[in-house]
Amino acid sequence: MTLARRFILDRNLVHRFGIVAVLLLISGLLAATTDSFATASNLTNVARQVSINGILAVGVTFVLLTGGVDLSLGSVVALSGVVCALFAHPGEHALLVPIGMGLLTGGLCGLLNGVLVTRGGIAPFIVTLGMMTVARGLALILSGGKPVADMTPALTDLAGDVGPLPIPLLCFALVALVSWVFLGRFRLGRHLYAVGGNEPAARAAGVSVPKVKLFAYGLCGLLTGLAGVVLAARITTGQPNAGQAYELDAIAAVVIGGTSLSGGVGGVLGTILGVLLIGIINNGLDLLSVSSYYQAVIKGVIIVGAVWLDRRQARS
Amino acid sequence: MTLARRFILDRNLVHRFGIVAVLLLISGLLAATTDSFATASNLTNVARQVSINGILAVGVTFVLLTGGVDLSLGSVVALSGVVCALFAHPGEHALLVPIGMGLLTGGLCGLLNGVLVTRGGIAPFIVTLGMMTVARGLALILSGGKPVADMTPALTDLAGDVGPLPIPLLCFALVALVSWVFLGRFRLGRHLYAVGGNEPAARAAGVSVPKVKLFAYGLCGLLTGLAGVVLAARITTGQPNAGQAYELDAIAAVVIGGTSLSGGVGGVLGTILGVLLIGIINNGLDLLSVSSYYQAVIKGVIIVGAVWLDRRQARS
Amino acid sequence: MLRAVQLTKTFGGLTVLQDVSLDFRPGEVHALMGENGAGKSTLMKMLAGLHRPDGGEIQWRGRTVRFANPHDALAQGIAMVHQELMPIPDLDVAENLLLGLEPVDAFGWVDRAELHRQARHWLAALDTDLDTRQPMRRLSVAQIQVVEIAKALARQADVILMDEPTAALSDHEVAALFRAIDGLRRRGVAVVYTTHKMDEVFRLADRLSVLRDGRLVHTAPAAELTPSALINHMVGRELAKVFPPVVTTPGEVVLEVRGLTREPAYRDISFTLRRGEVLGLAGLMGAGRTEIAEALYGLRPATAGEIRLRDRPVRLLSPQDALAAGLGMVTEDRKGLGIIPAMSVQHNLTLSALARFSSPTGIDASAESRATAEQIEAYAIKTRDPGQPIGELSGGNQQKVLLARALLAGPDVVILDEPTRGIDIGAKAEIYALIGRLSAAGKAVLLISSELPEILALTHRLLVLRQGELSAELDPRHTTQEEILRHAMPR
Amino acid sequence: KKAEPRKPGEWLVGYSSRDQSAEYTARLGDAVQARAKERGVKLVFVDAQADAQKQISQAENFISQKVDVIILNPCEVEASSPAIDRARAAKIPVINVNSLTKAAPDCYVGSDDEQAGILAMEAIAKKLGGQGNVLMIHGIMGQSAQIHRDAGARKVLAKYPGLKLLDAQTASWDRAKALALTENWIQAHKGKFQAIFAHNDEMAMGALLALERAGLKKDVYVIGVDAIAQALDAVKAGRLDATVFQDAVGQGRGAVDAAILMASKQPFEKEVMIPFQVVTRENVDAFLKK
Ligand SMILES: Nc1ncnc2c1ncn2[C@@H]1O[C@H](COP(=O)(O)OP(=O)(O)OP(=O)(O)O)[C@@H](O)[C@H]1O
Ligand SMILES: Nc1ncnc2c1ncn2[C@@H]1O[C@H](COP(=O)(O)OP(=O)(O)OP(=O)(O)O)[C@@H](O)[C@H]1O
Ligand SMILES: [Mg+2]
Ligand SMILES: [Mg+2]
Repeated sequence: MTLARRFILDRNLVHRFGIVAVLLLISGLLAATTDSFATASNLTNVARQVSINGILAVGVTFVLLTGGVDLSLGSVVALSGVVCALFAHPGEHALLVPIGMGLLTGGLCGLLNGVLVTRGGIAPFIVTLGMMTVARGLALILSGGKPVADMTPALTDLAGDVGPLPIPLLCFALVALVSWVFLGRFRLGRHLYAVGGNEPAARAAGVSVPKVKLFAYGLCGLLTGLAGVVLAARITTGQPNAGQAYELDAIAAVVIGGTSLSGGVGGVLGTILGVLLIGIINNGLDLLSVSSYYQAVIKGVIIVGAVWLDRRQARS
Repeated sequence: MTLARRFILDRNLVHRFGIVAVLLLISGLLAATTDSFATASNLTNVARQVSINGILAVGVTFVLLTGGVDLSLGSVVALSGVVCALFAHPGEHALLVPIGMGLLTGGLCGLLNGVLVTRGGIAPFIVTLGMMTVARGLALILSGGKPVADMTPALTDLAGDVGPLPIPLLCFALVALVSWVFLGRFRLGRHLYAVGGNEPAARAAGVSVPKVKLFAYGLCGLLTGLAGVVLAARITTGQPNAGQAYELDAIAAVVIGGTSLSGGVGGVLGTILGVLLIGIINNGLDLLSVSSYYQAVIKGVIIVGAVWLDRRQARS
Repeated sequence: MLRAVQLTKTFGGLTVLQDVSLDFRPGEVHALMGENGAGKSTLMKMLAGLHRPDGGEIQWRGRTVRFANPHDALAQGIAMVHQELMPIPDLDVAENLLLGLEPVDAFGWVDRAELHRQARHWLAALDTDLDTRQPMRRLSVAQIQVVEIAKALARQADVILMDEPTAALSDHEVAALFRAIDGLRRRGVAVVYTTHKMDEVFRLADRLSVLRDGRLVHTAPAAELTPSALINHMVGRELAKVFPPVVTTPGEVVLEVRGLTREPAYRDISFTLRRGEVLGLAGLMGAGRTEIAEALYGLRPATAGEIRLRDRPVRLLSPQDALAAGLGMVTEDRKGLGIIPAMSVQHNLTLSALARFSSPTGIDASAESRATAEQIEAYAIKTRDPGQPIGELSGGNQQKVLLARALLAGPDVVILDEPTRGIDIGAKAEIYALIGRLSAAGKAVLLISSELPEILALTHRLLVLRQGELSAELDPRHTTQEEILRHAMPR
Repeated sequence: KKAEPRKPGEWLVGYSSRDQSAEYTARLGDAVQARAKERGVKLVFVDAQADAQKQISQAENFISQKVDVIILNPCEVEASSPAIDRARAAKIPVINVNSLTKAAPDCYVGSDDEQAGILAMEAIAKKLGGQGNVLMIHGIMGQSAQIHRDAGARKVLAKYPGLKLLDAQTASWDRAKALALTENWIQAHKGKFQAIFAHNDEMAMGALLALERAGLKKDVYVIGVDAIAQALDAVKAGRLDATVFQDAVGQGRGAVDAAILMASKQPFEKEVMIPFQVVTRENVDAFLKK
């Protein structure tokens, strides 16, 4: 019942069917044209590959809902990864230290973004663009421009599986579930929509706009840090130049999922669909061994086409 | 007189002084700390180096004023450059053919963006993100993934100087001047502000919103094509992987200049200031041979700081 | 000359207008009446090309026309003053007023001097004098409304549709507007007019048409209708006496204001407000009423002066502080400072009182929807379901939701800034009754209204504001509209 | 720091790095800086961040800074050429380090990227006995290193009819992308491929991880280019089969030394070739010392 109501109140789900259709269509095509797509091992594979973008996308959903944007995702992923790796040399610290430091780094970057946006009154685009270059620079400085290697297996194993399920996927799933419940069921979540929907009105209704925004950017940063840790574990190094343009894939996933860039509309469920769509396209095109050149073209066309279909039937 | 009035009417200039201050401050510092910054030859360098970003920034100003965004600048620069180069082999075509084809390519990409945004009703972010990957793919396909070399000197000379002035600078200056007059003095220009400021209101007042947007994206594309041609001339090749992330520098320049990403506020004068600020930072940090890692950090901090100062005294 | 034939419109399965046929004649002021949500705006929007009819057709000078967008309608000579204000905040007044009509010189350049000259001309026609060079965002709601009307006049259309044009105006501008309308009538312009103010209808209208629940229930020459008959058609029942008697006697002081100042809007404002008391604040547009209210509610804090609640000085720097201190407000600017359009009616309604439904385990969804259902019932809010985006509701129904929001938070002091703006008389009666109940319940009410009869009937005491200064305190039982205006007029 | 008048013997040299955020070129940059310090040369060190346009700008800046010699670590073959033309027009000698440009510099210190491709593919051919299926992971498409390493590899493939290129995709020099790409290849071509050639070690490490996690490493020969520290360790540990060493330190020293000869108008070699070498478990220790 509550679940049902949540679905209804999650305004964007009502017209996410367009994306679902495209998703099913493409999956069907891939299952038909390749003998490897529909295999369990490949689906685990896809799951593993979407996890990082998934965590980022859920995080940035909060920011986009307030009507903001975060371009610093990719660089902060790299920075958190490097920091994590620096503390992850075997036998130096307990496993929690590198993880904690990675999350902390991300969280602090996010909070700083939030402070500059709320107290400083600077456009999120500029703030996070600045953070994008600053974080990248810091990652390069801390790592001396070279990958930070020699990470303890205890950490790199976190990229592995428990039973059939990849641990990164579990992180993504957990993050998504919690965020979904939070946005739908909690006061602060509701306030996020209010701020994004009409900021002055939200303020007039007694919502503390700065608090809400600070929370959104901080949480987004924290999740970016998590993504950084997961990435470092996955590639067993802290790469100062990792995560290039990750923000674009993440934001694309969110917008494909029906969250409006002007804020106030959308939610996590749509974001998950967007993440899956992008992940399946990437996986499928590789399976079909389409030339990299054409991959770019096809990917672009599918994404725009999907959103177009979706919006069209949303209107009708 | 008219000039004076323009300055007053260019709403954003009234509070662009923050940026001007930062600009003067930094220039002063550089003149004091290096013996090469304040030289004629170096200032010509700066002028030459800001031209391409300048042309892009002016173009995207139109789009941002309508409340849209264009992420495809960088890829379209590459695509137009490649197309231009393909027609620029010595003795094949008249000089105007490669130039025309470059502009045409950019213009078409822009128009397509516009059509998808207006007719398709798709978020500009998604449309232009799609165009970003599609154009990149096309550039690689057309060039076979290899730089298109062997361009006629007649064209590459266009990157040179006439008298003391670099030709790219002249292009930028001309584009900026025309755009400035257009935005301030022509109906279509004013309607751009109306659409960006309150779209339903503009529509209700009988402004043809699709026409206005189509114009903005088309013009932006055309100027992107121009930037592509200038770049190809400058690097004497059509480089399929050129222009990476150029859109960010361009949009940053515009926003630094006080144009709001939500549209309706801003203008070309501010954009020029933004372009100069970014250009001088890049040039200065290289002159001081600051490590590129720290450059990233410093650049980010200066940009955010400048905007912060600017907005602060704008509020007071 | 303009004829609506069997017009029908449905939104999301809900039919909001059904088989409405009307014709509008040159030189005739045709008043559209009806309760909130009756379909008046929808009908006008179809005539103005904002909505496409789902059934029926529009005939213009005998020919059937289809308007793809307002541009087409304007081209045919049909202009509209919209119920919701639509300023373009960062363009100046003149550019807003003449948007799409900018005078251009030989080179196609906009002729600024001419632009501002024309703008001043049209504003003068409404007996208003504004600096046409200031950006629209600086204007008060009332001033924006005037510009919107001038905008329509400037179109020099053959048909002008006016959707509650006086909602935000005070008497001075209203009078000017009426003179302008008489002028239009003489020039053979067809005027379609919507309002919830009875007196206006009978002052203006040649013909009256009444919509109820999307159907045309009556149309006749104004002369043939009495106010009570009209109300009858609108509401479908006899209305009880509109104004409830002022019964309660005020208790001890809850709110005390001393020397409140915020140049240039207002200065040295001092007054007290007692438990159970309804205090009126009257004044002309731009007198500073809203700004005082906004200062009390923490929206735009004053620069000097003291606010005391229950004998304790309080610093109210944000609406949050105000709500926490037991102060609630319904703002005058419904669209800008009121609704959150994309949010559902339920979420809008409970926004200020969410804390009450929240627990560590989250919001109690069932309690929330129960409360919402009650409020929708209590205020007779017309909505498809609590999940409908409030932006889709009719203006009046949006206003009711906002009232419910403010009161659901359970404040002791309630500030109502133009609470009945754009509300039908049925609902007005409800709100008047509500104000009565509030004071009976011991709440203190500060009522700002430009409708003097309302203020006179509902308040215990009456403050008059002139250009940001208190010019008089009057006893509503022994004063007249004329006296109020005398104190309000700038001198 | 108001630049003091240049003392004779203390030369001012401009160095434009292709991309300091890529490990190999970063190490090259370090070598240049180290050598410049040793020889007491003042260095203006800038980073083109893989943008040829920026690199030309930096050459222009060097000219207005009146450097004595320019050392260019070119981004692109053609696109970086104008930088050289500008410098020569300003009568400033130019040294190319690490890769070539269309416009001939006064001196070239480095190696031929095509060689890297040839060596790597030859090693694969040798290992597979000229029979088998190969996968190739490209760098960023259109960049000179990617183009030439690809060209070299294909030359060798042409020589061995038995050697088939199953698929080639880009991973943009990026380890994570190469990892995902290889994971997908494992799904698509499981058991059908015997070797992977990655255009750099970063991507080779990514491929390696994917194979190891799928338990397929033993069936697949993996080789990269650059011999970055981690790759050498992996070779030493017997995880990575081989990498193609290019000598960052050698190139850096060579370039600076040549610059000093030029600046002091002494004779210098027009071309200092520092050849690539294949690093395998056998000879890895020699390289680990460097
Ligand atoms: N865009 C929309 N989507 C869905 N429903 C709508 C939309 N616009 C109006 N409605 C519904 O149509 C009905 C009529 O609305 P309308 O605005 O015409 O009423 P009205 O007569 O103007 O009321 P008021 O006097 O309050 O302005 C209302 O029930 C409203 O909820
Ligand atoms: N957002 C604003 N920015 C600047 N000035 C404003 C703003 N809102 C109102 N003002 C100015 O403050 C003065 C008081 O405006 P206010 O809206 O309080 O008048 P009012 O008495 O409430 O009349 P009404 O509510 O009928 O418009 C007016 O001169 C108005 O122009
Ligand atoms: Mg209405
Ligand atoms: Mg008011």
